[in-house]
Amino acid sequence: MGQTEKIKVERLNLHYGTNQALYDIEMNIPENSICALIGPSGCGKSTFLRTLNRMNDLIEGVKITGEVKVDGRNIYSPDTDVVSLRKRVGMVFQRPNPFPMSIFDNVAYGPRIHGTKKKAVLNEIVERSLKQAALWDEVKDRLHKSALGLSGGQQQRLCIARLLAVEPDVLLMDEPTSALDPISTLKVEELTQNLKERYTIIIVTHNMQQAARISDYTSFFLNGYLVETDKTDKMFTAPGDQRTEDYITGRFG
Amino acid sequence: MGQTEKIKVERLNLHYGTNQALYDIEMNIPENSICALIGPSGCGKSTFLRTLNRMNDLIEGVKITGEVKVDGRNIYSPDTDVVSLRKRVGMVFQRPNPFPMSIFDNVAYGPRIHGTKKKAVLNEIVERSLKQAALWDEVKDRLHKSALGLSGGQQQRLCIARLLAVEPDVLLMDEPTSALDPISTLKVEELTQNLKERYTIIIVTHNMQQAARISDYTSFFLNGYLVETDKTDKMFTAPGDQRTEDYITGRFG
Amino acid sequence: MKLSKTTDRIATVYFWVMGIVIVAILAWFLIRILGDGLPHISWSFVTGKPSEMTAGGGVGPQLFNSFYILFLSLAFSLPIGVGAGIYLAVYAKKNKFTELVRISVEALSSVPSIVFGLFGALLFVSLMGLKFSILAGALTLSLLNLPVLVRVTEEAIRSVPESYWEASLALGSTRWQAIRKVLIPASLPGLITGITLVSGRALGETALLIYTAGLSVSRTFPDFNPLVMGETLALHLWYSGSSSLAPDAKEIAKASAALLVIIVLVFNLLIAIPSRILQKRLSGGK
Amino acid sequence: MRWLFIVSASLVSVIIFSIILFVGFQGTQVFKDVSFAQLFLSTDWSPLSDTPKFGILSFLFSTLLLTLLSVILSVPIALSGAVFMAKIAPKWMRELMRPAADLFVGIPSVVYGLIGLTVLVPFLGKTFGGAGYGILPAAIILAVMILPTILSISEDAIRSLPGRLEEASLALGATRWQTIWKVLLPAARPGILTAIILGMGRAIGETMAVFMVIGNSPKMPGSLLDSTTVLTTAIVKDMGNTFYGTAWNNALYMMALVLLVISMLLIIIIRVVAKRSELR
Amino acid sequence: GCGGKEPAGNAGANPSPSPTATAQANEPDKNPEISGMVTSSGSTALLPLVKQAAEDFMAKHEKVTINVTGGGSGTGVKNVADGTSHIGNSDVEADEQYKDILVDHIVAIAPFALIVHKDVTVDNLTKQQAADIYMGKITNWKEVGGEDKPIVLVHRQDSSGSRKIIRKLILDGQEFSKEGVTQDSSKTVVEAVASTEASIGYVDTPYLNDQVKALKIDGVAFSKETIKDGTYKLYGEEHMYTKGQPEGATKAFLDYIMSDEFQNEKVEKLGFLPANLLK
Ligand SMILES: Nc1ncnc2c1ncn2[C@@H]1O[C@H](COP(=O)(O)OP(=O)(O)OP(=O)(O)O)[C@@H](O)[C@H]1O
Ligand SMILES: Nc1ncnc2c1ncn2[C@@H]1O[C@H](COP(=O)(O)OP(=O)(O)OP(=O)(O)O)[C@@H](O)[C@H]1O
Ligand SMILES: [Mg+2]
Ligand SMILES: [Mg+2]
Ligand SMILES: O=P([O-])([O-])[O-]
Repeated sequence: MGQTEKIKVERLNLHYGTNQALYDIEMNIPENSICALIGPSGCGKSTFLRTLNRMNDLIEGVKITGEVKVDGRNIYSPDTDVVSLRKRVGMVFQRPNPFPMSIFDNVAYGPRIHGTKKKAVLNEIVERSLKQAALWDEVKDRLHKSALGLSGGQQQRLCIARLLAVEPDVLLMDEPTSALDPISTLKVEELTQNLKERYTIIIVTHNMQQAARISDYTSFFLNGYLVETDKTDKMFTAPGDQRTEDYITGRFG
Repeated sequence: MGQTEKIKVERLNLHYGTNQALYDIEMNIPENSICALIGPSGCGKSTFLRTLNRMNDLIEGVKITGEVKVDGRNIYSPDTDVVSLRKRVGMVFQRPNPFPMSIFDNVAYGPRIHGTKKKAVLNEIVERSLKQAALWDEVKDRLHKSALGLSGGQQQRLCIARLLAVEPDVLLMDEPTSALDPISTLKVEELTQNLKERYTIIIVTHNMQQAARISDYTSFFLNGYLVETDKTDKMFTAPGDQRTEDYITGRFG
Repeated sequence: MKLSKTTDRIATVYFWVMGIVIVAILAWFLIRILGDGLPHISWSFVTGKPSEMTAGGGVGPQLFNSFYILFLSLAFSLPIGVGAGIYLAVYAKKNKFTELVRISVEALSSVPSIVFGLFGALLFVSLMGLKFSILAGALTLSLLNLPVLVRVTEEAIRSVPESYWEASLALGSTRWQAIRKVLIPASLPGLITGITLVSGRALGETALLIYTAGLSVSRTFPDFNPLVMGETLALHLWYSGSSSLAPDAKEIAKASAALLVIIVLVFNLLIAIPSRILQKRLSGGK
Repeated sequence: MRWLFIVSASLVSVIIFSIILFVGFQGTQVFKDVSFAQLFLSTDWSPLSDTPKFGILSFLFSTLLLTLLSVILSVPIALSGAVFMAKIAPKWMRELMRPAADLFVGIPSVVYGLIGLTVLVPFLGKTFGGAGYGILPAAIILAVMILPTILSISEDAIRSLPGRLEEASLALGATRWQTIWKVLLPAARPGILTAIILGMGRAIGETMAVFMVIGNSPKMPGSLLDSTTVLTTAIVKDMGNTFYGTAWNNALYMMALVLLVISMLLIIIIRVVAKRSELR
Repeated sequence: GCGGKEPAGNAGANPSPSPTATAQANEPDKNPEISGMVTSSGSTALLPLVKQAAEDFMAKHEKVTINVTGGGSGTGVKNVADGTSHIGNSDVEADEQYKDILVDHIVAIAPFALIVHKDVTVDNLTKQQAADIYMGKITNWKEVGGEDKPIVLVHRQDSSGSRKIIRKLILDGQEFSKEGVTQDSSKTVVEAVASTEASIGYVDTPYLNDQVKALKIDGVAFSKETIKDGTYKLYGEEHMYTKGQPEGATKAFLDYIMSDEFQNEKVEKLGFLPANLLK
């Protein structure tokens, strides 16, 4: 497992207008590891995830203080290039959001905007990405049909494929498997295991088993606070905080 | 457990334009039971569910043959009142879809359109429904704020509350918990247990554990075919079909 | 990579320039119209009676007629326009009839107002015997409004997410209930924009009204009788600019133009404010 | 309830058909006096000569040219403005532009015409020589007139796109421009087309403003700054003063019919194009 | 407000000799309380005069409403023929097809003037020069003694009464040049001539103003006297048509327009000349 710190979060606070959604978050995420974010609905997991590639910039009225360092550089410093940040720190969303274009064009979108023009190269990227996302077999005959005709689960895998096509450093995944069946889920989980050799992955999940299965580190959020972060093994066997234990064992809500 | 047949499906075929999505489905669902529909992504679970209250009528180019009998009457016969059918056979969707109005108005929407005017009665219905959906505590102070301000999980529970408020006979749930955290999920699962005393519930889920935990019957779909239906106990211990076993144990995809 | 960033920067600058160009064009027109007209606007101009030969005529009755005709024309066109828009957005299956309606709407939207005027003159003024009257003008005007209202309604309703529609029907609502309680409220901001657009255009219409509403104003003011002639403000502006022999006709034309702009402005504000509040409420901002 | 909507929708069709019937009936009377070929293939319009000539080819040509030119002038600006308002402008600027655009739909065309006549025409005359009347000033005035319509409807279309599309694109490291160009504009295409159709409809049908600046000579324009006539102004200038039932008057109705047919053809063309691009 | 004077009804009912209403029912209508609605439509050039008359007349007769609208001479004649309005205003004679059913009332004389942009140095044109200019044979001001500038023609539309009169009186029935600019009302002609360098146009004299310069024709400037003595020949007649002989309020209204009171005061003030000037 990687030792270098890929992401370092310091005293991060976030307000939606007057509502504070994150309080003084501190977190380190080592390179080439998978970090799972767990916690009850509305606790701020998605919000936190979105601060890591500045997707919250898009929402009006969001105020952020503190630092998020990726590769040692604060992404909230004024000289940050948000676009290349987002290329390095890619994201899969809770709800599938394919573009209203063909399946092929969806996957080729990223490479194209980053300058890949050659048809052969694109073909290859699209095929590889779709295979990685365990979608290739289902769509290989309809690559040029609209992506909106896919089922929810297929759409989500398409979004993953689309992200993989730009080969980011860090993958942010917001419940990427919540719309997938177990088999696809399994494939995606396997995929994350393969990817972590090269990538750093942060994944939000509601599924304790999933967190336990795939992640190296787990962070538990509650009401906008980061209660604790630890090695996943430790977290699920001997959590340091009573609230974590209560949550993991399903004792409160 | 109820003995009378609540829903009886006969030789049901469904086409989206020229693509057939359901093939010769035959199924019986007894009253006051919970039936889980499982199967890989894109196998037709959602499609099937939507035939039970004719939600597929809304999609252009859908052709349906065969019969679906609710309480012994074919809902696809020409004299069916689709509106009152949908009041009796309610539905919760895969993606939360609250109306762009206040939380209160969302829940009161159903009772209102069905003729309940009295403020006091509405108040009571709203409170009861929100409590049943395990959402009351979180929203009781902001009932008159927009429902769109809720988190995904909260929104889905709101949709369940909204459905419960019209007190249908049959509840169709399309992965109602896929956006919920474990605690809310647990509550909704408990809720389904309570509800089945009065209601018949058909639930699509990707979660084998969930199917095993809450349902009386399980139906396994594959590529638009209903492979088998059986008592859940039996299904998960000694499935009749090899494909079912392979699927449940995660052996194929 | 570098290139795309440069492109982005250039694009941003370009969009800003375009935005500013548009604002500049609009502002230039506004300043010109208001600057020319405002000096002549006074209380007696706004409320007074027109005068043919002497200077100092007002536009009180014309102002009243403008609103009266607008009101009547909306009363006719709104139900039909919104109805047809809803039909297209909600009920219409892909069939010949729908296609026909759609093409009709588009065709109607490109009918020159002079043709409406001729048609209205034949149908309402002559055949229906309404003579030159406020009513004939309003009916003809509503034909002009219709296509825009249909399009805007359809567009507004279509932009409401499908899921609202599904949710409502799944609760056992009739289509009509879903439309009335969910779709229309959710599409109200769009609808209101459409109505403002239509109103603005209707207030400024001339060619069509010359043949239907006439160029006289009633002796009493305000006169709610829809069967009398009713010159509107825009008509008076046209008349002052092309035929009137009043010594201050030019000033009256300019002042009428400014007044019209002010009215449309006020109209926009009056409508825009509640619609903005509405939009906020719908989108979940507190 | 449903039938009420159907009745409303039918009514729209009934209205347009009555108009076409009315205009068509009156217009086809012209063939009693004038041959089809003379009407459509000749540019000689001399209604008062001893052997009256009713050739409308030049009006037809100028109408198409004027409409095209005004759309070409207006659409890029309007679309850029729409994108600007929907995605780039700070809130206050947007809140300013929106009502301003709506406001301009309400300015009577006579006012546009007057400004065109007293400002634009002399300016063009001075700059390019000649009198300054012609298709160019008319197109500029029309472009300004239809700008707010196209602007506000396209802005609505862009704005009403689900936010997840934008998110998805940005999260892939696309720049804002790439997101706009490759995702938002294509996704908003139906709405934008509507906007252009409506704008074009207004441009084809506009009379008063065009009248004052186009010159209205009944001949083919030699250049964009040469006096010429379009169908609407040809109709309006003589409709009120010619006697009902005369060949001249009927020819005017014929032009109205032609106008209707042209706009319908344009609409159909656009629909076909739109449908084809949607399939891709 | 509109303060109508009771006895004034007499003035309106006063039988005044109408020069052209051939079969005038001369029976004096003694009823002072006429009532009803009169609609008049047609020529835009005549509009101000009719509107003014309506304003005055309604002030005198509380119970009468006079509705006036434009639409053009052709529309006016059609409207009066098919009963849509009581009076049809026209600045040209009605078409043959209407001759039998309509009764003509000539209510005023409208002189015309050739006008030019203020910077044009020419002050006078012969009739022949004017004709050549408008037929496109002369295209530069220097050919008629002005500066070296191409002439911009400003026309009225083909169907306009003004244009017909110029065609008849200046061009002797020949064709206008197709070059130049066409405007659809006298006021916009003035507007166009004022804003277009080296332009020439023609308008009814009520619309003359100091933005433009009126030319002399064959050395004669327009005035009431030059028209009366026949040296200034550029004028037309304004017609108001009724379907059959006018009755009731319509008749009273037309009578008022023909009355000395209106003819002598208002008509001239508006820039027209009294109908009986040449009699
Ligand atoms: N755009 C927004 N504007 C205002 N408040 C927001 C916004 N998005 C989220 N919130 C609020 O911030 C809090 C955290 O929301 P967030 O979506 O991050 O929760 P979550 O842990 O991802 O929940 P879930 O598991 O349901 O997705 C919630 O209370 C939510 O209501
Ligand atoms: N509106 C539609 N038009 C055309 N095809 C559709 C439509 N909806 C679904 N399909 C197709 O029908 C098949 C069944 O889809 P369905 O949504 O029922 O699957 P599902 O089992 O619910 O999948 P998931 O678990 O991903 O939700 C899929 O192949 C899908 O692509
Ligand atoms: Mg979340
Ligand atoms: Mg599904
Ligand atoms: O009075 P006109 O016929 O020239 O408009």
